[in-house]
Amino acid sequence: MMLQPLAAEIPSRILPVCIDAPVLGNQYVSDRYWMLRLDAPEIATGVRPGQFVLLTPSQTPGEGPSLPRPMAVYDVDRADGAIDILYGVVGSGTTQLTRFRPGDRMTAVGPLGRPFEPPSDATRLLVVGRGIGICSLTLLARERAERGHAVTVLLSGRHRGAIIGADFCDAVGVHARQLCDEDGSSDVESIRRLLVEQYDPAPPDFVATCGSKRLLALCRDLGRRWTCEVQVSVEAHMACGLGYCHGCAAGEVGRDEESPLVCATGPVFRVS
Amino acid sequence: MMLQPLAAEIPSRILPVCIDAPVLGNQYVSDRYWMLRLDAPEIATGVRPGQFVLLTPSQTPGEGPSLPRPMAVYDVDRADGAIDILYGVVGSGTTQLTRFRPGDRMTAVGPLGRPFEPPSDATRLLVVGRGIGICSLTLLARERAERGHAVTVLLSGRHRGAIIGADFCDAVGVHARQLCDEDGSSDVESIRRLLVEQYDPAPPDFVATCGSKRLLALCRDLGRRWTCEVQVSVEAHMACGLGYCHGCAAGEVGRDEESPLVCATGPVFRVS
Amino acid sequence: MRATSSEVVDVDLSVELGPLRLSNPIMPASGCFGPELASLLPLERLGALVTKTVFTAARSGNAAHRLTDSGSGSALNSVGIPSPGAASFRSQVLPRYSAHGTPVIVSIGGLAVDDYFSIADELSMAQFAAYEVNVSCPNLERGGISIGADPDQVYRVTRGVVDRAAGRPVIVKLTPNVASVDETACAAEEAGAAALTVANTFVGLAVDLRRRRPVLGNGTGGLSGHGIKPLVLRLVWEASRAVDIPIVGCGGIATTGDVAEFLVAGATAVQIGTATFSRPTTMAQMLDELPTQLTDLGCRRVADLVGSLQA
Amino acid sequence: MRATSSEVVDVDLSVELGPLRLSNPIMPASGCFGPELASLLPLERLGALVTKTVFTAARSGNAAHRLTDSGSGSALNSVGIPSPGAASFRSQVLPRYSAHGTPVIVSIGGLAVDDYFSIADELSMAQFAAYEVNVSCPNLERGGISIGADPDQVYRVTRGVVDRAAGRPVIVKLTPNVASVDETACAAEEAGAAALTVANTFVGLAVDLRRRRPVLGNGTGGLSGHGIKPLVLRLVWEASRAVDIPIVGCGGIATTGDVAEFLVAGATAVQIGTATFSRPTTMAQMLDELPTQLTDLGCRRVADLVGSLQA
Ligand SMILES: Cc1cc2nc3c(=O)[nH]c(=O)nc-3n(C[C@H](O)[C@H](O)[C@H](O)COP(=O)(O)OP(=O)(O)OC[C@H]3O[C@@H](n4cnc5c(N)ncnc54)[C@H](O)[C@@H]3O)c2cc1C
Ligand SMILES: Cc1cc2nc3c(=O)[nH]c(=O)nc-3n(C[C@H](O)[C@H](O)[C@H](O)COP(=O)(O)OP(=O)(O)OC[C@H]3O[C@@H](n4cnc5c(N)ncnc54)[C@H](O)[C@@H]3O)c2cc1C
Ligand SMILES: Cc1cc2nc3c(=O)[nH]c(=O)nc-3n(C[C@H](O)[C@H](O)[C@H](O)COP(=O)(O)O)c2cc1C
Ligand SMILES: Cc1cc2nc3c(=O)[nH]c(=O)nc-3n(C[C@H](O)[C@H](O)[C@H](O)COP(=O)(O)O)c2cc1C
Ligand code: FES
Ligand code: FES
Repeated sequence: MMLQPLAAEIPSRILPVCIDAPVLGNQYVSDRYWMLRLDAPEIATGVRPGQFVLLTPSQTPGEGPSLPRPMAVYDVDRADGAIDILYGVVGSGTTQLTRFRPGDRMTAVGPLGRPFEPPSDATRLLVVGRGIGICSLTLLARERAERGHAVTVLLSGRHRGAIIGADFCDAVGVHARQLCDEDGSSDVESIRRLLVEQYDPAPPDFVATCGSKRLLALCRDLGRRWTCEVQVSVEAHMACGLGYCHGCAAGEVGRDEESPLVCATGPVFRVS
Repeated sequence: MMLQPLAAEIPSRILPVCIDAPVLGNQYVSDRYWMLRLDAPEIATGVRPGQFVLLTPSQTPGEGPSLPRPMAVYDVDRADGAIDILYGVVGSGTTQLTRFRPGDRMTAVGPLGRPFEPPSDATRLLVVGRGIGICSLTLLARERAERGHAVTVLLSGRHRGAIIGADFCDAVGVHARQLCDEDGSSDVESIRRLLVEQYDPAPPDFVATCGSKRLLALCRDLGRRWTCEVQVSVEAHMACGLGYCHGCAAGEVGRDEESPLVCATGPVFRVS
Repeated sequence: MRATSSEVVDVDLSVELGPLRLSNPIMPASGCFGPELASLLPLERLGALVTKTVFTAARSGNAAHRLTDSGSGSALNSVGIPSPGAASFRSQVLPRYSAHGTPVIVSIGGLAVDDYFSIADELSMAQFAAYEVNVSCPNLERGGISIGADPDQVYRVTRGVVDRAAGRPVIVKLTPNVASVDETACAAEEAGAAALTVANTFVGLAVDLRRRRPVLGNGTGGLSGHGIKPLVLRLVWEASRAVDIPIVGCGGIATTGDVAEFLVAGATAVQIGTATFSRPTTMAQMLDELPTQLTDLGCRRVADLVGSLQA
Repeated sequence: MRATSSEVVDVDLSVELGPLRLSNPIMPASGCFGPELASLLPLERLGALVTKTVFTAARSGNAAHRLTDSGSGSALNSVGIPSPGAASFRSQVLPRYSAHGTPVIVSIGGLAVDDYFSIADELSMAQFAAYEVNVSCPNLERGGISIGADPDQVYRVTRGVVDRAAGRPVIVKLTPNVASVDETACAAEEAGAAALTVANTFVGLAVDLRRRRPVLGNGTGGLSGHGIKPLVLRLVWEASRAVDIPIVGCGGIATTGDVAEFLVAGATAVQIGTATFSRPTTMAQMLDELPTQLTDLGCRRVADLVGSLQA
């Protein structure tokens, strides 16, 4: 499978800012997930679906984790200038994030990376996410639904409690289908059958995915079947998020040319 | 000035324990001071005036400060099994302590060190503390006052707001006199005159001090004048608090024999 | 505690690294900076800009993961110095550094002694203020670490670059992965270095327990970040007593207080690396705070603080 | 995640350091332990007890401050190895270690090669399981660091102690303050060491800005604590590939996960130092958790994990 950079021309977008954002909320949601809300009008204004921020999990310079943590913008309240981040507690950095309380300030850099770029005439979207990867897709689903596009969202997870995004989809009026390992419904072959059945008569004109290599392979197959554009958001360990540290090149090595930087050329890539 | 170990015979006392103590309260008091209350019945039972605990300023092993912080037990509620620690925010460890909230657990080791040991027939006590040093003296003042002894407490600080212990003394019925640099009342020579005037007719039979080298020198002079026992609690950077790491020897070097360990032979020493 | 602005107005922040005069002692560390920061940080205020290490030929760098947070305030990286090569560096990259009017220090590297000479030859006609010779990158498959750990090789590389520098000052960036930094420091000084950067990263390892593999694609990596500060402070102190040329302190500096500690320990200027990742505005904040910090410590010039540690 | 007790019942924690068989791989690091811990920690459960380094003559140690928290999970110490001297050690100290039925490893030190031979001679009739030869203390006014950094001297010291050890296994504790630990590791192995402890503390400095002095009375000190873990993991990995004798990992180990990482990187046993200060029960907790940790990783014996890192 090849991941290709999006079209060379970068659509106009706001430059990233670095702010000490007041924490508006930081609450446990379910399973290992927490929801963080930051007062970040500078980011909220311009952020586009699939873009991310770097969050600094320590309040004092010279203390705490040495690197910031990349997190997708889950939702945005442009009127209030707030952004929502849904995060899973994995290791030390995300554990530190849980310590922030309303009123504290969190250093955040963003918006970063290239957003999803559906073809300009796309109106039928299929969105396929698994686990925490869903966080990179929610804003896309919402914004497209608000434009009146036909959006179907597949949410996959280890078990019912670990599926995120269902409430969000409900709230923004997007049809979402929950699939989990527990009852076997997230099995890739059954998803394939499901999608072929639903979409073969009238295929989607854009597929977006994040969070699972196997679902990515499925989306590629379906994209070929339907000859429609497929884009994926990928993860990489990051330091700068801006393209200068070269820490996030995720591809093969050995060639003279470096593989694309996930933070600057991605995190969203075309799948072919 | 020489600091002498207390009498060789160590009075019977409980062995230190290591507990993950539930935090009952942790509040800002004034100036740079905070009050911490721990649910620590194992320590509350046996702790004696002048003893201290080691507090671990991180909640997760392998994260946060590498060494625990020594803190005197400011007050104890033996019925409830709780201990109070009054601490000043100085550097990284004490800053981390402010992050604990009720319900969190804090690792604490104690009670540690040798307590003040007034002569068995002492009934007239003079207690002289400055700044955060007062925290090592409050329990002594309280317990002696409760036995009906005559206790006078001098509380010195940089400015009014930085004087701690006044409310405590009020609450436990001990007469306290506040002295501060702002109005010149904490000047050592005026304190000397004050004390000579008050005590020369009927000197105290025990003087306890902590928190100031100049007040220590004054107490030594007065102790000689009145031929009464003077004891001081001293500070040292610590790691183990138990006497095995040899980190806290505070005296001169060069002799073959090590100077006394503040954690195990002290922190309370006789002044001569 | 905070001095008023009238009290601090007279503080002189300028420093000299041999013939190189800088408006202040704050600059980025190689590889932890790029012109991409221009929207977040006023690049024209910095003492200097330091480029990522350049090689003669294009290089792709190491396999993923290339970096990870390794806990306790440290990061490990094995980026492996991907490089566009000298030609493309001159035409594409360098102009973006030069656009800000701040002195540009070009970091050069190589896998063998001769590589340093080629890259210096290739850059001799370009416009920039000084070289930083990276003899200390621990991530290369060969060369890197051994050149920087061997005083003879450090001498040869430094000498060769000085000869080809067309009068530009040559700063040599030492490796900390040695028993004593004195010997390599002296070798670089004798060979004509104008200043020394102390130091590059320490070799470290992070283990992925489930996979029984190193977290980094390259195996080991270079440890950076505030966790290494006590180690680097000691090296700066030692190196500053071993040589007469100025020292640029680099490693774990995250706050203005850290900057002051490095100056006291013997550094004339400092480089900020990992701290910029979590707080891209770090260097600007240091520039804001440094006059007050100096005033608080009773100094009117950076030079008053440099090397003031009493043993 | 948590295996039930029936699943973990069969895990074999025992390890062998040459002829020395230990019930488990967890033991304290020299200087970070004492019988004073008996009321807080079940000493009889530990794999071994390691004494503070003993010298022939009584020594007073360094001036205050002797230790400080240096931020980012590290501590600096310049205790300087105060010692009661050999005679008093035998009569007063050793019996308190031996009282617990756990193998006792006696750490010995010296300021010159011959000092190691005297202390070994003086202890030859005492009862204990093994020697740990501390060639690496960075805090002594002379000797310490140079002995441990020089492969020839490491060979001589090791050889001399082996000759005087009356058959006891000799573990050599290396210094990390070298360009490559391979050479000193090989020197110790050739001289007859039964195992290597990797490693002692890294030399560091903390600066007291107001006083313009080092925080520690001795100037520099030894850096320990979880901040040094990535550095020591790398040394353990390197040393374990350079020699055929077992490695005892030491440096920054604070959790059972850390223990497992060190085993994977090539350690057969581990020592816990600074972590005990903040949590005196650390080693007991590791012993409680280790069987589950091994089971989770699909291992039934500690040996299954040792050196399983794939490069
Ligand atoms: C573009 C992008 C968007 C993301 N969006 C989200 C999101 O919305 N919600 C969410 O919960 N997670 C998201 N992630 C993953 C998130 O960054 C990691 O889970 C997080 O960094 C783990 O940090 P930790 O300290 O808890 O884990 P540790 O394992 O302790 O981290 C150690 C180091 O590895 C890095 N790391 C570990 N896992 C990942 C990972 N999966 N991706 C990148 N770096 C990693 C950390 O950043 C750190 O440097 C996103 C990642 C990327 C690249
Ligand atoms: C027996 C004893 C009782 C004490 N009781 C109290 C008390 O009741 N309330 C209170 O506020 N403080 C008390 N202190 C002082 C308190 O331990 C220090 O203020 C605290 O350790 C500072 O930690 P920090 O991380 O904030 O400072 P930092 O300066 O960041 O600490 C760096 C290192 O130095 C050590 N250190 C710094 N200052 C001191 C000091 N004055 N004494 C000992 N170690 C120090 C720290 O423990 C740490 O290892 C007591 C000290 C001792 C020895
Ligand atoms: C991601 C990354 C890339 C680096 N690339 C280089 C480089 O190309 N050349 C170089 O000399 N040093 C490089 N370094 C080392 C830094 O310049 C600096 O010496 C080191 O990070 C210590 O400083 P710090 O603790 O402030 O980060 C790199 C460091 C990091 C973290
Ligand atoms: C206070 C202190 C005293 C020490 N004393 C000794 C010693 O006497 N002999 C020795 O070999 N190592 C000594 N060490 C080093 C430790 O044994 C260990 O090698 C080092 O602390 C690294 O392990 P850690 O990170 O788990 O603490 C001492 C360390 C500390 C912190
Ligand atoms: S994270 Fe720095 S280049 Fe991508
Ligand atoms: S603190 Fe360890 S001996 Fe006193």
